[in-house]
Amino acid sequence: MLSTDLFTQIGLGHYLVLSALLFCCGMAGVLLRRNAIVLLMSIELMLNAVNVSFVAFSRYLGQQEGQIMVFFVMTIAAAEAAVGLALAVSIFKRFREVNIRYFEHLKG
Amino acid sequence: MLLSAVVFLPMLFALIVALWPNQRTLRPLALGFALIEFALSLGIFYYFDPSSSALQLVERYPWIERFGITYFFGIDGISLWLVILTTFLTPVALLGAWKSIEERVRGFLACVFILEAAMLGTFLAMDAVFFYLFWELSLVPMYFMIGIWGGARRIYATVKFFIFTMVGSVLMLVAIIYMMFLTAEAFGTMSASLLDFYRLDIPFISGQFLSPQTLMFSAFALAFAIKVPVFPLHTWLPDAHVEAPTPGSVILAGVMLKMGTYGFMRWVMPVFPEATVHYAWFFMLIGVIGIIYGALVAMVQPDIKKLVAYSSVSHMGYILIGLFALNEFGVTGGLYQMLNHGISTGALFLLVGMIYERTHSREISRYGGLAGVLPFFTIAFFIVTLSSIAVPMTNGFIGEFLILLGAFQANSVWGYFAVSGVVLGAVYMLWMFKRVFFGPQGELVKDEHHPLHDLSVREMFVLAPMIVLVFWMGLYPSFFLNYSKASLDHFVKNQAHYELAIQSGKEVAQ
Amino acid sequence: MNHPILMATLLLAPFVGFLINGLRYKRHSANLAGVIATTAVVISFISAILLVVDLVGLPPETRVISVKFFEWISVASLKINAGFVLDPVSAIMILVITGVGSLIHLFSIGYMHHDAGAAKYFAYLNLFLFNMLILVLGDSLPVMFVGWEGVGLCSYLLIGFWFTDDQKAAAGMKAFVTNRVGDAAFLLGMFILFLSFGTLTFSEINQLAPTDPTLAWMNPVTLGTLFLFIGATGKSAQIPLYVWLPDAMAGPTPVSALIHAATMVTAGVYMIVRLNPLFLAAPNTMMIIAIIGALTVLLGATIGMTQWDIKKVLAYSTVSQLGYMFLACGVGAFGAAMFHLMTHAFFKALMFLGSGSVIHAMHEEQDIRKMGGLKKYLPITHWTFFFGWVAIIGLPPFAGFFSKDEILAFAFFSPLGHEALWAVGALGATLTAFYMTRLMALTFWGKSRVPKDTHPHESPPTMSIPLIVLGVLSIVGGWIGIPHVIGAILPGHPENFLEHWLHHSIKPIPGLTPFDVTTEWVLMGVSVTLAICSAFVAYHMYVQAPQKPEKVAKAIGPVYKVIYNKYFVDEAYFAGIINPLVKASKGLWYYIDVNFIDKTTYVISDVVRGGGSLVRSLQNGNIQVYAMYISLGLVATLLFLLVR
Amino acid sequence: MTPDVFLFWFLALTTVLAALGVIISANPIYSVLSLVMTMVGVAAIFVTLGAYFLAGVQLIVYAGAVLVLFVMVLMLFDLKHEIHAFTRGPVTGAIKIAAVGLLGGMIVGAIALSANSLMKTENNGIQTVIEGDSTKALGKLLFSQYLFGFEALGVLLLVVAVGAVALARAKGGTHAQH
Repeated sequence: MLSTDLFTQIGLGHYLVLSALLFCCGMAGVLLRRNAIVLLMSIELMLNAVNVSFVAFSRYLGQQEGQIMVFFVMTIAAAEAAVGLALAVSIFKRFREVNIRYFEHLKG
Repeated sequence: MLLSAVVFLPMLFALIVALWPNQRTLRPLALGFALIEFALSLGIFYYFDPSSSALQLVERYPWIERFGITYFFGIDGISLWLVILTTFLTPVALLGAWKSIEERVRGFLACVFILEAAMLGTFLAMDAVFFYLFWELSLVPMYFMIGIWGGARRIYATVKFFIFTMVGSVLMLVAIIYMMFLTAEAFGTMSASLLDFYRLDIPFISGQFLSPQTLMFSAFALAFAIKVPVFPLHTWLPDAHVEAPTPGSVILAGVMLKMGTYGFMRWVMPVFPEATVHYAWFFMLIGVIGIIYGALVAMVQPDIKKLVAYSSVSHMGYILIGLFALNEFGVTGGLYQMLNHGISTGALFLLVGMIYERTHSREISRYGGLAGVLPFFTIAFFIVTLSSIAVPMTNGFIGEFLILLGAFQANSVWGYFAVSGVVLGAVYMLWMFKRVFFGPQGELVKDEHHPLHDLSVREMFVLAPMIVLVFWMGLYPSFFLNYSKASLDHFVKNQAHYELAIQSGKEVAQ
Repeated sequence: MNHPILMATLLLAPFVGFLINGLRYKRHSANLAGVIATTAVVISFISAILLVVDLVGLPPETRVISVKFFEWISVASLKINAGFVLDPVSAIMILVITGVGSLIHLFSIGYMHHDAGAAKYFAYLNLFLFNMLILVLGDSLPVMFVGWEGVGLCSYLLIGFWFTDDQKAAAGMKAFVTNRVGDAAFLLGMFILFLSFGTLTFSEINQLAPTDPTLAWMNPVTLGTLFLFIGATGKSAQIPLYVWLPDAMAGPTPVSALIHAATMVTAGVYMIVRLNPLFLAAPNTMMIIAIIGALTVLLGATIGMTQWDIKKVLAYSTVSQLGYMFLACGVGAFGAAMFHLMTHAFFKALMFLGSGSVIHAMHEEQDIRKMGGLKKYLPITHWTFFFGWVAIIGLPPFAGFFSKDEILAFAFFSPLGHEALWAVGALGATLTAFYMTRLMALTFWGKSRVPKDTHPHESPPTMSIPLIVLGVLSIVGGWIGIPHVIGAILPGHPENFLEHWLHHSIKPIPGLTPFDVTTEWVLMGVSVTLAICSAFVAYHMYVQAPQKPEKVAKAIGPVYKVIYNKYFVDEAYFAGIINPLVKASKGLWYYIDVNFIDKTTYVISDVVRGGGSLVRSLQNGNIQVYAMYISLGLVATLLFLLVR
Repeated sequence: MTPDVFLFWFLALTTVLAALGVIISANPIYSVLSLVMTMVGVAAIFVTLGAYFLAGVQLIVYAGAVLVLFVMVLMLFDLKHEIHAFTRGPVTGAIKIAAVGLLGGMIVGAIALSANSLMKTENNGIQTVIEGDSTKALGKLLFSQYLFGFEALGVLLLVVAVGAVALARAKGGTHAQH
């Protein structure tokens, strides 16, 4: 039942759906791409999707903690990107390619 | 405290032996320890009251109270002689295999002692979980004994041995846990005590396999049947025996197989009386098949040790039909045959080990004419052979006679079939004896570069007690049976509602 | 001296001898070993005489000495004592065993003096006597069974005495295994009797034995006696388990004399006599015993006519004579069976020892085709053997005549007997006379066929003395059982002493009427005439016209071939039982154990391993695939939450 | 249609399309550029939700720092258009896409189903929303109640910086080819 309400009244649900779509895009990237760097980007995408829902909840539930959490997530995401890229660099040095499959060789 | 000491002293010995720094004094030390243990176990006789069928020298302490698991040792006429057999065979096996183990002696001796402790615990524990602990513990040292000190195909043999026995035990564990829940239902508190299991009245529906009693009976029976081993589940035995080092074979055949038959006597037949009676025919059947099949297959074995192993299958078949005859003759004979088999097959494995040390071959066709070269060895082997084929005046006869009589009384059909084992037993043993000891000298015997030496003093010391026992048990069985008589009487007469009292006065706790 | 001590001496003297000789088996002094062993048996013999004298002193109704040493097996209602009982029946046996045993031991000193294993030999021989005495004196079936198996064991050891010869070792094994078949039946018989009577003691079984015969087959009495009889066929070499006895001749000859002629093989007869009230209650079993006995008489006699080995001839003769004893038992003439047992022990032991002497003289040659004319080289052996011959062919007044005649008379007159049984017996006697005369003729008479390099010599006195003693016994041994018809015409009217002696031990045959005197004379005359005629024919054929036997053999070609090859029974056993069994066992091992059970377990383990590798392939190290599992897990979780 | 509503739809569409661009474009450089687009979009959405500070941080940290890092690495590698951008295996690929699709569908479905209860909380919540600049309050909260987490993050970042440098300097890890 598509009422006009759905288009005119923007509520929490809309933001959550948006977040879910972004998350799924990110996940599809993680599952399907071979390039490790694109993979890392997809992870960033997923984290951002979560951030959107955090902020939306924070806004609609009136709690600052959601935003704090987003803050933390961002930091972690940055750190993760740094480490992931460092790994990608070392993989690239060795194989001249950054296919995700080479991460198997990280094992001792 | 005596029973705890008997069970746990070997563990201490194992520890000492494992840490003992001096390689040269290791074997005498171990032998001394084993003899101390034997002497200690003889101390049981001092406290044991042969006229009572109750559980004696009881030690019972709560262990895991929430599940009613207790530290519970006790002894009665059924387990008494098996305990003595265990402590007797251990020094014999150690002395008999003085030289056969050359590498990692320390570890081997420690294994032997742990195994001894586990077997004693199995015979003495009266709490299901406690029993299961020892039951499984006994697998581990045997696994190492075959796997490390065994022959060429030892890995195959160990894995086969381990998997066969484990499969059975796991089902038994499930059944034990179920029984514990049943006790909780019946008595309000959960208990793993065997005495409470005896008191349980487990519903039995005749002819329906899925009734609780039948299911649990099958689970227990399977575990014990694999250990015995009975006919279709026996194939681990020849491999394990052939690959095991001599002391391993002696203990495996002498004591470990008895754990299966003892389990039937202690944990199956009194706990599940209706199912036992209802399915006795099945066990008689596989017992009889085992007797005949084991004998026939033993007859055509080219390897002496394998022959003896299959003869074990045949002999254990006797024990099984004795027990499931469910009358005094059969049960008494079954218990007696357990001891006989321990002595005679243990001695046979020792003798085979001795000749193997000399020639490094067990192939029957390469022997021949040994009697002219090794007269003492021949005499010893012959006496043990006689015991194995149950010639009167040796121990084997008493057991076989009682078992066959019991089986015949239970149902004459089994008697008629089982008696054929008497003939087949003579056939395979004597045929082997003829091929190894008689006839012209075989290639191994006349090999001039390696002249064979007759029994050394040490070997005579090992065999002498076995041979004395062969005749003692054959000529004066009353000495042995008197200690078990009360328990066996009680066992047979109250088969339907078996309960074990605890001998008062000597109780330690609770 | 009191009875337990005497009894213990009787039993244990040979055992002590066994221990002494057994422990010094490495010494090569044959003479000392022989002296020790012989002394042991003589001590036993003296104790036996003392005991029997005491027994005679007792009133006839309670003529039993029983001694109980200790309780052997006692489980529930089964109580077996190590108890021994001496009664008139066992008295005859122990005298025969220890008496003949002493003589044979003495003979062995000479016979075995050059053998390196003499000490071992005497040890075994003593052990045999020990077991034989247990068999005879045991007061219950299980105690008898101890001796029963024990003598089989010693027989095994002694047949395979020269074990380096594969064939001799095989003969020993054959004897033991064949005996074991009988023993298994013996065990079954014991079980049946125990379960129906609740006891295994002879005296109690005999008391409890039903007085009216039962004609049912599945009746415990019939079945029990039948199984015991099968046990007896094993030990006493009857059809179908007789095959081991001829092969048993592989042992030293005195062993054949002691074990395979005089004592052990008669154990079956003795056992049946022991339990005669029980057997009388089972007419069906009796019928079978009589028929088997009669058939064995014929079988042994016919094969005996064709053999060339001196010991084989005697062995088949033993089979045949044992058949007579069973025929006697079968018709209820237990006294006659015991009588023939005793006289047979004398003359057959004599003949075996004589053949031993011959073999000794001929340097281990046993083929009678290479003998002949030995009369002049071995006078003592010849004359003693001669008396054995007249005894066995049943010429009056020698031992065999009385016992065989009594058996034949009972076969004819007993209500359990039949004219046909008498006819078979008489035919057997005729054949016996033939083959025995043939043996005499080929060995001692006629022209010498001895190879040039062999110089036969008479045996030393240790060997000839036993021969002479046994020769005398073969002459006079029968006089203790003179039948009434003959006794009536003899001066002083001698009684049938044996019948009198056994009177209280043996139950009379129900419905037996006194023998018709005329008929009895006629029967006796017929059998004796037949035997004499047949002996003359044999004498003619083998001494006067040596080319005739071959012609006869050719004339009856196929029949002769079958008989010469012992009716192919051994071959049939091998083809019909032993080879298929071995083949089947190999099949069982290969197909069931190795290929079926093990393969089945492999299949189970393969399934488990296959499952494992399937699961392992899911975990292949590809992170993205793991991520996929995570997402699938999420999907599943959500699906669960939503659908719920 | 109010400007707010229009803004939401515009931003949502842009963001989702940009996100799709990230995962679909075969050239990693385009992916990064799409990701920048997405980040900016998310930042704008933060603005519409009143989280101005976070929007700023998003722009600075993501679009400014992290994505620059990505671009630099990609430039370093000199990656061109990829021939095999996606993993092989049609079956697993199908399963993966199906899984993602199902997941997305179900999340959306779940949200739709629970829309009523969400609305309620929304209505309740609206009253308590602190309109206007919440940056000050956020700062207070961060430096009082969540101080420990904040400091821990700092330490984490330090460790990551050191670790990343160490990793990048390492010569091909344990599987060195010489």
